[in-house]
Amino acid sequence: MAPRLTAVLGWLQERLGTREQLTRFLFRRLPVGTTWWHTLGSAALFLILLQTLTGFFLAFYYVPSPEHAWDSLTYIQQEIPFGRFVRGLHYWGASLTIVVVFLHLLRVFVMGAYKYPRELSWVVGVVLFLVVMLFGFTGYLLPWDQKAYWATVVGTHIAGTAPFVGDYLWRILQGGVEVGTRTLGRFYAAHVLILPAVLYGLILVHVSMVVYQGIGPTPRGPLARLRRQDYARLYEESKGRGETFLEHLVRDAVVAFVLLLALAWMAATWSIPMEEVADPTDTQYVPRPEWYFYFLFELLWQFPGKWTVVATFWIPLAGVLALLLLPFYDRTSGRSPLTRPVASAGAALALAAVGVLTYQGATAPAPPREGGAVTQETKALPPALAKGAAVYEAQGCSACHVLKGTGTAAGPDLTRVGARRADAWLRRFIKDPSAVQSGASMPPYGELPDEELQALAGYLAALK
Amino acid sequence: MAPRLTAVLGWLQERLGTREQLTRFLFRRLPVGTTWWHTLGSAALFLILLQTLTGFFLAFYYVPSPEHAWDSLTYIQQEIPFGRFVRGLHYWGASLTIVVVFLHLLRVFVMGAYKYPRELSWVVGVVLFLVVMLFGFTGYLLPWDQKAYWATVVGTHIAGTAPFVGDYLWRILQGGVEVGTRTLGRFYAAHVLILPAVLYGLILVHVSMVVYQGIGPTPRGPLARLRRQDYARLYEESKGRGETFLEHLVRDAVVAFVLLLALAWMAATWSIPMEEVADPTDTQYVPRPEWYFYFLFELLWQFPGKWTVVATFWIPLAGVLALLLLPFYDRTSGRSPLTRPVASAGAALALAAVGVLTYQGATAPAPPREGGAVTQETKALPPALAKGAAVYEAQGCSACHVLKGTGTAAGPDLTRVGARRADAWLRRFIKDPSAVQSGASMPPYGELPDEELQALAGYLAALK
Amino acid sequence: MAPDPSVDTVPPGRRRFVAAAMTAIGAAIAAIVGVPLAGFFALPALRRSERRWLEVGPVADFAEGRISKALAKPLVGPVWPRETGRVALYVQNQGDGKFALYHIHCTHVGCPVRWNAPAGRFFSPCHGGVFDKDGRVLAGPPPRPLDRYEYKVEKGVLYAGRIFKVNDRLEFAAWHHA
Amino acid sequence: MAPDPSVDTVPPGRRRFVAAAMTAIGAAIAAIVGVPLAGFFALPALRRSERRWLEVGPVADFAEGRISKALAKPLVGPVWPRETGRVALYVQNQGDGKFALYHIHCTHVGCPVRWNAPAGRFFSPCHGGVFDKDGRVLAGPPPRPLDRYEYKVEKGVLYAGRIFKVNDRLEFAAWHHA
Repeated sequence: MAPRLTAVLGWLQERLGTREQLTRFLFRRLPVGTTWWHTLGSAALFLILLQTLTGFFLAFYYVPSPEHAWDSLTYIQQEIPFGRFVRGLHYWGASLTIVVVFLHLLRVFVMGAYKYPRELSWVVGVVLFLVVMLFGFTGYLLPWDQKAYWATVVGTHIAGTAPFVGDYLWRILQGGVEVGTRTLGRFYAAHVLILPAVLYGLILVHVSMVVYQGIGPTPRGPLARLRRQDYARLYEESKGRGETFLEHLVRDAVVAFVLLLALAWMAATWSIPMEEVADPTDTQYVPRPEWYFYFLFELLWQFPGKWTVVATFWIPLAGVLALLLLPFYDRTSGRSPLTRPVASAGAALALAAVGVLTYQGATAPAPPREGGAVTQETKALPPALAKGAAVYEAQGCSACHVLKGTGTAAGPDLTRVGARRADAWLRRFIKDPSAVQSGASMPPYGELPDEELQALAGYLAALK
Repeated sequence: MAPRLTAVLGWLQERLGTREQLTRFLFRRLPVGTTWWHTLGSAALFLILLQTLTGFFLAFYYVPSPEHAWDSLTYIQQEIPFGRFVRGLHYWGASLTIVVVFLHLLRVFVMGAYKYPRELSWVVGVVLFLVVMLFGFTGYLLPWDQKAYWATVVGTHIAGTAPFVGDYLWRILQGGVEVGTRTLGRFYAAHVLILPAVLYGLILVHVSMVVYQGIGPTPRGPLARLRRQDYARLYEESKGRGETFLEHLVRDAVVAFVLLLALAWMAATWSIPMEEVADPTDTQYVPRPEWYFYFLFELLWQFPGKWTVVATFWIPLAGVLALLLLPFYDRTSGRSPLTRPVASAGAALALAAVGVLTYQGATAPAPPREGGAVTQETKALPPALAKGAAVYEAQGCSACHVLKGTGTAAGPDLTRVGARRADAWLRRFIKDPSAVQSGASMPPYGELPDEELQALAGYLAALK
Repeated sequence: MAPDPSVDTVPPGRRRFVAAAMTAIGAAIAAIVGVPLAGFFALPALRRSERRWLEVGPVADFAEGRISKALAKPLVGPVWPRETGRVALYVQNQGDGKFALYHIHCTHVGCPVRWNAPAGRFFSPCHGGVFDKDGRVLAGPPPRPLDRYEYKVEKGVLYAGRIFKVNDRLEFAAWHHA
Repeated sequence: MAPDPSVDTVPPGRRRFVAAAMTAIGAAIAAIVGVPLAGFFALPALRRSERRWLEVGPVADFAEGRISKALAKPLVGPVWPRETGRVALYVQNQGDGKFALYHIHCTHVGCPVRWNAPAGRFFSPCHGGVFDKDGRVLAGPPPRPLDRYEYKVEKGVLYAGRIFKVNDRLEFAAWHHA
């Protein structure tokens, strides 16, 4: 080392014990078998720092008021140099952060790192995951386009279904009885001030714990199954043969770099969906949440009417509690996922359910068209069928049925209904569904003129 | 202690060594003679936390755009419950924070606590002081009233006088060639995001150093004058006889409470000056900075013309460097202020200069009226004198002279000029000042009609 | 400068005093700061009577027996934001000077409902909610009929007031917000 | 779980490799993120030609030999903020179709200067700066004459362009911003 540097380090060491601090942090030993999977935590931190940085810069030009939010974002994208790129980093970075934080949680679950002595790290980590989701929820409103506005209307309605406090929660979230100026102000302050303060406070606790307790080891060899009394000794032994944190840091840096490259590529080449400025009076808009809330939106199908609160409140609450309390009710000693089949199976099931719901959300049919809209395809049909198609559109059947990928999947898909049902059956069913099939949930269309009913049934019967 | 609490503490101790952490932080011993003066640091931290909290809440309703900033603040004050009070806490809290941070710096200086081993604490502390001043500078613009706008125009002009980089600095601060939408966006983002991130990062470093090194002792007894080799031993001895941090914390809490009471009283009873919405086209406005920048504004009188940069750049730079580098050039071993007369005298001088300039700023005469404005008092004068008074007003004499407390103090105060100068002398002087008094800086008024000149001189000669 | 392991060196009596003093001062600070901030944050959201009567339009614009979408005029206030946003609602003229004014948000999770005149039904595009012309749930997940506005007619002009919920028999059930 | 005092246990070669790798990756990340962010922040402020010609008003509004304050019309752009703010300036009609357009900010620290017609001087209210009708410094601390705008006359209408500084002989000295 250069003598000048040595002198400076000596000066610092005399005053602040920097040598010991560095040893404790940078040169601390990790257990053997610390893998690339162990970089997910630092990758999440890297992405969070990047979101903070790009967010800081976007805040230089963004204005959080309904009159200017959409305009100022357009201004950023069209007039500010690198505006599209910087917003792209923040926009795609949000999704990537959620993915990486979730994978980190999954890694910790799979390796059993939530167990003794890291129960509190896990609890803080789950809260951090929820905070990151709240960043998504609040950030979502800020562009103040149609998607933002209506997704937030749905989001606050969902919060409003909570038992007892729902109404208050709904109004406090909105800052009043509707999504408006005060909602945007609140969501912005939460997104850029409150949530970051909470996030970084918890990250400080979370990371301090990791530094103090050491990283959770890969559940292999003697560390695959552990009792408390053996733990400290075995972990120290493992550390004796492991590498230092400084060496692991290279892995962290490589992962951060690759993530940044991927993100820069997305920001540079993918365009950001931006819809028209929010219009609270538009009754033709079909709200859809961001992909990471699909599972909740799709879950609503399963719990209609009075049961809605199960999907909007009880299941999410149970999920959060199940995650938070995992280290306290999973008392098995196994760290490897195969040695604790119940927890693993439960998690796999929950994961599969969320995955299926997310997939359903992602592949949902195109939303129904405005009532009465007649497509090119319909116009090309023979007159008799065209009339039936026009009745189908005019009567808003697509509000509950999917036809060739368009509509809402509340009732059966009608794309090939003619192969299943005959003309006469359809006519009787449409007129009075529950008389034909007890328990049918479709409302009766008895008032439909006979002529239209015949055309409609004929059209449907021809769909094969 | 309740057995349940003991169990929880035991659980935590086993995992996170909380007992040792607490010892290191809460039960650490302080040197003897730790005084109420030692609470100023924690008082500053308390006020900063309070500013953060009230700032978070104001951000729920404030909109940082020239169209809405003033409106949204009016809305906060008039329509939001506790709006006046919350804004009052933030507004008066800003001044109080600057006062307390400065007193803390002064305490550290007087007790010689910037010396070995705390040189870096001092450097970080000085940077923190500058950051707090920047909070003042950026926060000042946010109400977007006349005072805010014009003080910022002056502030960015002053930054623009910096050698070499001035022009770039000026434009980057403003976000363009004038104070406008982008300036407000920048200042807001700096005030609520960038500066807080820097502030809390530095506070973390500053406080960690204090916890690690222990608080700077009162320079009494063996600790009044120290050499490095004795320091550690003497400090440990002093700590052996001192109280714990936990006990000192009661003092901190009392001071915080008293400060809060004072602040709440100010917020509840003092009204916040709020002027009309900013008008960049108003040429009658007289800008004045906030009181903590008076010294800079008044200093400008001393350095006219090409020397302006001395007041706007070189003196502030020298002051900052003198503060920052103090522990490195003050190599005396004395900690008591009397044992290092040079440093103490220098500081006293600087303090006196800032004090005098601030006092001058606070007691400056009322700004000149709009040209031609004639007061009630003037109208009551005998016709001959009234004519002279009208000439005085019309010719804008108050732009450079003070008369009965109104005007600008560039030239002599004319309130009693008639006692010093005769009518004839005044006439000759006004016509061509430098012919009468060599080096007079007043521009000649040779083009003034004789009749008006006589009236003016007569009016002035009558002022006794 | 190593940490001094002096936990428990504070006598218990002094420790109790410190704990009591800190608790008292902490509680006082929390109250002085917390109460105004809580009010500042929550009260504007919980205010009961913020929205007064909205002007929907002349009664003559709404044909008897029909349902049509209307945009109520924004309210103008003395300070920023000065204007409330425009409000859309469905107006049903039931004859005899009686009206039903429907909120456009589906009672399920708030998606905007569409009035389909040929079908005589309201459809929600999100989860297949269907309401009849009186706002009753015909199909899908909505837990209750469409919410309604109070209304009044003055000098031939229709005004909309507060929003309320109705039960399955279309009777008043609760205000939309407490 | 006590900290492991294993500084220096990493072999020097490996240490050099780690340092080199971290430096390289760190620099790459800083560049990929830093360059766009720096441009995003600074370029809009440093843009040269943002302000095009401002319409000041018909030439006929400015009497020969007199100085009067004028408000230039805001420029309208395609995106937010759509309108620039109004700009105030002093217009001196020097006769023969010649004009001087003065910036209203004092060249000392930017206070707005007032034109005093009876005295035929501009006064700055802050530190006693006085300028004559051609913008020359007569007294006080201003370091240079009043800044001016480029101008042009088209179809009888006066337009203001970029701002420039003049020296004591009232010759062009520099653009107000580089």
